[in-house]
Amino acid sequence: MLSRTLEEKLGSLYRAGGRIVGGVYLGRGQEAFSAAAGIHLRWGKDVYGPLIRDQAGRIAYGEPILDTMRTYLGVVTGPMRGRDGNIHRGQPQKGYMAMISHLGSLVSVVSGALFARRLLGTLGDTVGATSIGDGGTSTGAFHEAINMAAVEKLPLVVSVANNQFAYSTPTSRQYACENLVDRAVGYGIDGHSVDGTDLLACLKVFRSAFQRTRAGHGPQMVVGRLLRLGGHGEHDDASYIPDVKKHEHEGRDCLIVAQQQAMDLGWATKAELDEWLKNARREVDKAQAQASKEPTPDPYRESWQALSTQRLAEGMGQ
Amino acid sequence: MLSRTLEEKLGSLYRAGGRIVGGVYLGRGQEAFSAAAGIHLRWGKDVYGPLIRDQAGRIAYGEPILDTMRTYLGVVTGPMRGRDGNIHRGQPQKGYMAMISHLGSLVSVVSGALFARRLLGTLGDTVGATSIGDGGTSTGAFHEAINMAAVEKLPLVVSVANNQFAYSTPTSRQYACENLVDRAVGYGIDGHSVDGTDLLACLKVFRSAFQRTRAGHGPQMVVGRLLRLGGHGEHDDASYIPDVKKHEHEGRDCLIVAQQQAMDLGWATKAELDEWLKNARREVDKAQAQASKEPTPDPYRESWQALSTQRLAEGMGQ
Amino acid sequence: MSLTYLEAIREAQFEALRQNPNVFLYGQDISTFGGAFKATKNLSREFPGRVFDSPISEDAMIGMAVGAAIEGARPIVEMQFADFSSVGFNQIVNQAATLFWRTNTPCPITIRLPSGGTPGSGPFHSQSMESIYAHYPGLVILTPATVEDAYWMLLESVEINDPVIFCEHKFLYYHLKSEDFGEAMPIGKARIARPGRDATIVTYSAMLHESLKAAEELRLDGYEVEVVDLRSVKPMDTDTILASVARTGRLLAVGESFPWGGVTAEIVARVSSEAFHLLDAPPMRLNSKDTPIPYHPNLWKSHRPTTGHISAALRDLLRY
Amino acid sequence: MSLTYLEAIREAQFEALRQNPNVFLYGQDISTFGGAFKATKNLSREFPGRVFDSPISEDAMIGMAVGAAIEGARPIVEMQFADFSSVGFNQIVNQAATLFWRTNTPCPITIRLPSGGTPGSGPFHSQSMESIYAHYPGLVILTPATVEDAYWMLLESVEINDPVIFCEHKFLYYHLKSEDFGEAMPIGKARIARPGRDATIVTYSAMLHESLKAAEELRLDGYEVEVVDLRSVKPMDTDTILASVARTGRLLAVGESFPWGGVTAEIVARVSSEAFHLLDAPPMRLNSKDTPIPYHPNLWKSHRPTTGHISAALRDLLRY
Ligand SMILES: Cc1ncc(C[n+]2csc(CCOP(=O)(O)OP(=O)(O)O)c2C)c(N)n1
Ligand SMILES: Cc1ncc(C[n+]2csc(CCOP(=O)(O)OP(=O)(O)O)c2C)c(N)n1
Ligand SMILES: [Mg+2]
Ligand SMILES: [Mg+2]
Repeated sequence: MLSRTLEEKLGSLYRAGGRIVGGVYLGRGQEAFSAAAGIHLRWGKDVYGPLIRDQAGRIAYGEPILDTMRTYLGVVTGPMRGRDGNIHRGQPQKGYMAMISHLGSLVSVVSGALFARRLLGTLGDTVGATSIGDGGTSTGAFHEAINMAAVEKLPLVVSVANNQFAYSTPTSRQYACENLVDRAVGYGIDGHSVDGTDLLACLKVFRSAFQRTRAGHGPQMVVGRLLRLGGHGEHDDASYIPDVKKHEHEGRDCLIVAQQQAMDLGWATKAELDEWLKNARREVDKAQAQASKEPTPDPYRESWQALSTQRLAEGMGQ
Repeated sequence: MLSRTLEEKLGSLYRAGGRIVGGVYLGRGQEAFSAAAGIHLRWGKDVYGPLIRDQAGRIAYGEPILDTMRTYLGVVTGPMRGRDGNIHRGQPQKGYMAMISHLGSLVSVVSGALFARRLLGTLGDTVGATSIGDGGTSTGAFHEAINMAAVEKLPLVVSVANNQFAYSTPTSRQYACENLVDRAVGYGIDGHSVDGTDLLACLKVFRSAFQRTRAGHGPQMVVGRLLRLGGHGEHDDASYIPDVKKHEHEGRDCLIVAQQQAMDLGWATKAELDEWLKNARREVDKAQAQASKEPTPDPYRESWQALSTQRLAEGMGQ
Repeated sequence: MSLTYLEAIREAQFEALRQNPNVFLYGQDISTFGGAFKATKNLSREFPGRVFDSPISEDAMIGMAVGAAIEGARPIVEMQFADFSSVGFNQIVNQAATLFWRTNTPCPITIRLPSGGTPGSGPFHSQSMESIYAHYPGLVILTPATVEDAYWMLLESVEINDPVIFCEHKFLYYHLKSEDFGEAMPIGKARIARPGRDATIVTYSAMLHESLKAAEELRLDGYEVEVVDLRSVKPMDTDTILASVARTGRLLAVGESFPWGGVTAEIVARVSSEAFHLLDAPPMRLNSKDTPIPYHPNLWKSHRPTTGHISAALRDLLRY
Repeated sequence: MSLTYLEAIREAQFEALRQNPNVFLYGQDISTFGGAFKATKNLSREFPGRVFDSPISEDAMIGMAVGAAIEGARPIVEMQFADFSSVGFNQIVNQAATLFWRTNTPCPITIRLPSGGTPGSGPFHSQSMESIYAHYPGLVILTPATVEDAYWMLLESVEINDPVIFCEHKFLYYHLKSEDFGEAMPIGKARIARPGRDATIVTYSAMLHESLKAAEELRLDGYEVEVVDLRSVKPMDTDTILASVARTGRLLAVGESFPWGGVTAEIVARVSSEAFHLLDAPPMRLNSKDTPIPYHPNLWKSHRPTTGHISAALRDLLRY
């Protein structure tokens, strides 16, 4: 069982590693932490509101690689139909929320979905999860939403990926507490801390967080310590990340750690891992090939209607 | 020294007690907590951003009663000249900030003033203080501002007057933590808890908070537990405050407690206290008599200009 | 029985809750207390578990409503005052308003904004924000001026699969009364509140009543002023406006929001662009002044348009 | 030496910091990193202790700037993108904009909004918010369209004792170049960017350049189109606009913000109201479409006005 879980996870990590053409904001170094949350969520059932660096979590959750590719390429067949792109993708009707750029503002949306499910009797054993970065914790939106989720005691797991930087801003200019997990007590929710580079540890802590929230203990905050292995976006060389030594431990590649763990525990051999990587690459290539053939949006066929209610649309075009 | 302090305080409490005609949002039950903060601030020197229920703190800070009265009556001689009213008054040029209604949004303004003083070399030994209610702690603005003040390590004391209700909303619908002081650690600042009905205790805790912040320990959060002895505004009979028993301790009148304390410690006799009260009443009556004679604003003499820069004003009148 | 505008709002919410189990209410002090204006009075008792007191968190309140709407609920969110929606602004214009266009997922939320000035309310409890929200794609902006519209339009709002900004006017809460709720009129259609032939006033919300009084004043001078009640400022019923201007040849747009841009500029721009040849005189507009809204009633009375201002403007318009 | 619009913004900040010790910069990633667009490149090194990285807290950023301004500092706040100012909206329109009127205390803050669309930026990194902020009393809204204006107007912003919303256009950052910064022109005055006699385009920011190209296209058809660059949308230089319309008799207002209300409606409303008799044809306006701003460049190109749209509108206008 655990092995199976891990297998899927590694697969997704690999795919996340052999990442998408045109992708701009990558999750390198954060795959273990992200996937360990995503793997606990069921596609089409649980509510998931991933953020910028959650490619691994998205795959673990069950998002088809083809949707990712289609969104990045902006083709009309993708869930966003070229209207919005890349990391903003989602399929809210499925519980897969589509973030807007404004950091922190997705948390209340995920909470609202859970709140409504409970109200409408459709919650069952479903749960919700969403993410934030160290920088995003400074937003008022994040604070309001966590506090509200705590008051409503919603079954929500919030991952805080503390990758030491918000774009170029170090955590010393972002917050003054020791560890962001110290905020949990102030919200009256459970807090968990984990080494975000250690896949096994991440799996363990998220398993317990999801168990607790499902058991009615309300929102869970899981803070992972890690490092963004790259720039903020692909345009950024991250020259401001100063002393690698300082970040020695968080700076290790979680993917290599995870592979070693898999081999140590006998869940996969080196050969198998290599095979998975090859498969992942093949899958990505295939999705890319397919999406590339698909049509980009045509402004003349676009409805240019922001409302779903036809009769109220003004159609103020040019 | 302490006696002197207390004396001023009691005076202000009394005045706050024999409160102003036309006043709408009162601080009944919160005078001790509010004044204990205000008394540590120097009018014309320190930065103070009081909130709705800080009449006592304003007096302790040094605001002339006449300004209060003028503002409540909306006369042009008051600091707000009839343009804005009641609790929104202030004289920012003096460091006395004028709140807007939006809860939480004054904290960053007070912080900004301190930040600028440090930058411009005018900080000296001055400090800042501001307040919030239990309800106001749920605002994003409050969170952002406290976090920012913590990052900038500003000499700021934030009073959290937890009076158990935000308008009609009980704290159980406002937050889920045990005690709001538990938020301090998450911001990396010092937190203090105090019985807000006990003047001596309040004085003590604020003295130490102001000392610490002046000594460079950054923002201090002081949470006072108390009860609003009245409605949210004067229109509100507070019938929703359910079981008085439940609030037995917080529900005691801080003014009576303070009087007893003063007598027990021999700082004042019953006769002296009565005399103070009479004086306070006289002062209030005098201010009221004066302000009542003063002119209300005349729309034809009003500039109707929102900009200070004349040449950029459009003067879009009717 | 006589019903106020405020009671109409309560009754509409009662009806919405009764008709549709997916409706719920979320807002500050709206449960046991019944809201700052008592617009949800008794509803928490009548519909247990469906009326919730929220923390003072306007941003999260809107975000939560969006999430709930995604799951098929139909939340009605009360802002305690329209002015405080500025704190939820981002969630309204960027989260709620873009959801359908971005993801093809409807977003049926109704945001009630107790709007507009009343004496002594000052800069932060008096604002009219319809002009701001109407600027953004993806929102429907309703501005009922009558007891009937307050009732029927709120009820219909809840049925609309898009975010509705429901600007209810506080000045009308108690002032305005009606015997019954009359007939529903569809959202998106303007109403000729008073027929005329000499000039057209296009207006909405509380300004309708000031305008009607001004029209009445002008009648004494022998003029018949037509008054169009927009009812919804977005969509704006350009056809009805143009048909009226075709009859009268003269236009005065009256609104209570700030003067720069906004509803009245939109009205004048539409009429000038689309019916230039119908105009016999330059179109005019009247708004509040370009300052924050004053606290003192003396100032406040001069800040927003009132019957006197409107009559004077009409006389200028008719004199042309 | 050739300077870009972006460099002009950096240089203006350099100059402001150099001239006045009370100036400081506050924004996300603007210190060592030099900002998302490098508009503050090296400034933290050149002016140690005066350029600060802020937490991701737009509300508090504006509040802190207001507090600092009260104490005599002159902060320049960078929003990483104009779109994120929606989170600081309340502090901008209710705190900063009302301070002087309420308390007689000047509020000299400059808020830089990297504005407008660029290909692939999508709904939340492309917005033009000048129409929103201009609606509120108490703010000055600047929309520089040239390298020279970017420099001089930013420098002058810092001197203004009121909150300035400085809408700098990202599309112009690298595209626009100039040999030097030329001469300063006072804020509040519009500029005739191209003289003409057959029609007037009133526009600003990036749309100036699309408009100039359209005017050039129309020249081939024998028309001389006058192009007015507003420079500041509030205050709006009505005199210059009316003088131009007096010459040409025809008006097209072009802007990049959303179509409902806003700058172009304000232009058309002013001209129609104040110079009705000068118009030989119905005034026209052109804006972005009434949907969020699309991510895919194919859609984006059709969403905002471009030379082609403007030429077509001009032809309609001239045909009338
Ligand atoms: C409200 C808001 N302000 C600014 C931005 C611009 N922005 C995008 S990502 C980012 C840094 C985010 O840092 P963090 O939350 O730590 O996430 P990370 O990129 O490290 O994963 C910023 C400032 C934004 N998206 N939203
Ligand atoms: C952002 C915002 N939302 C709503 C309000 C309306 N409002 C004014 S006072 C109040 C209750 C405040 O409660 P609390 O902070 O506990 O202070 P208290 O009145 O108890 O002193 C509310 C909801 C507001 N002023 N600001
Ligand atoms: Mg980070
Ligand atoms: Mg309270």
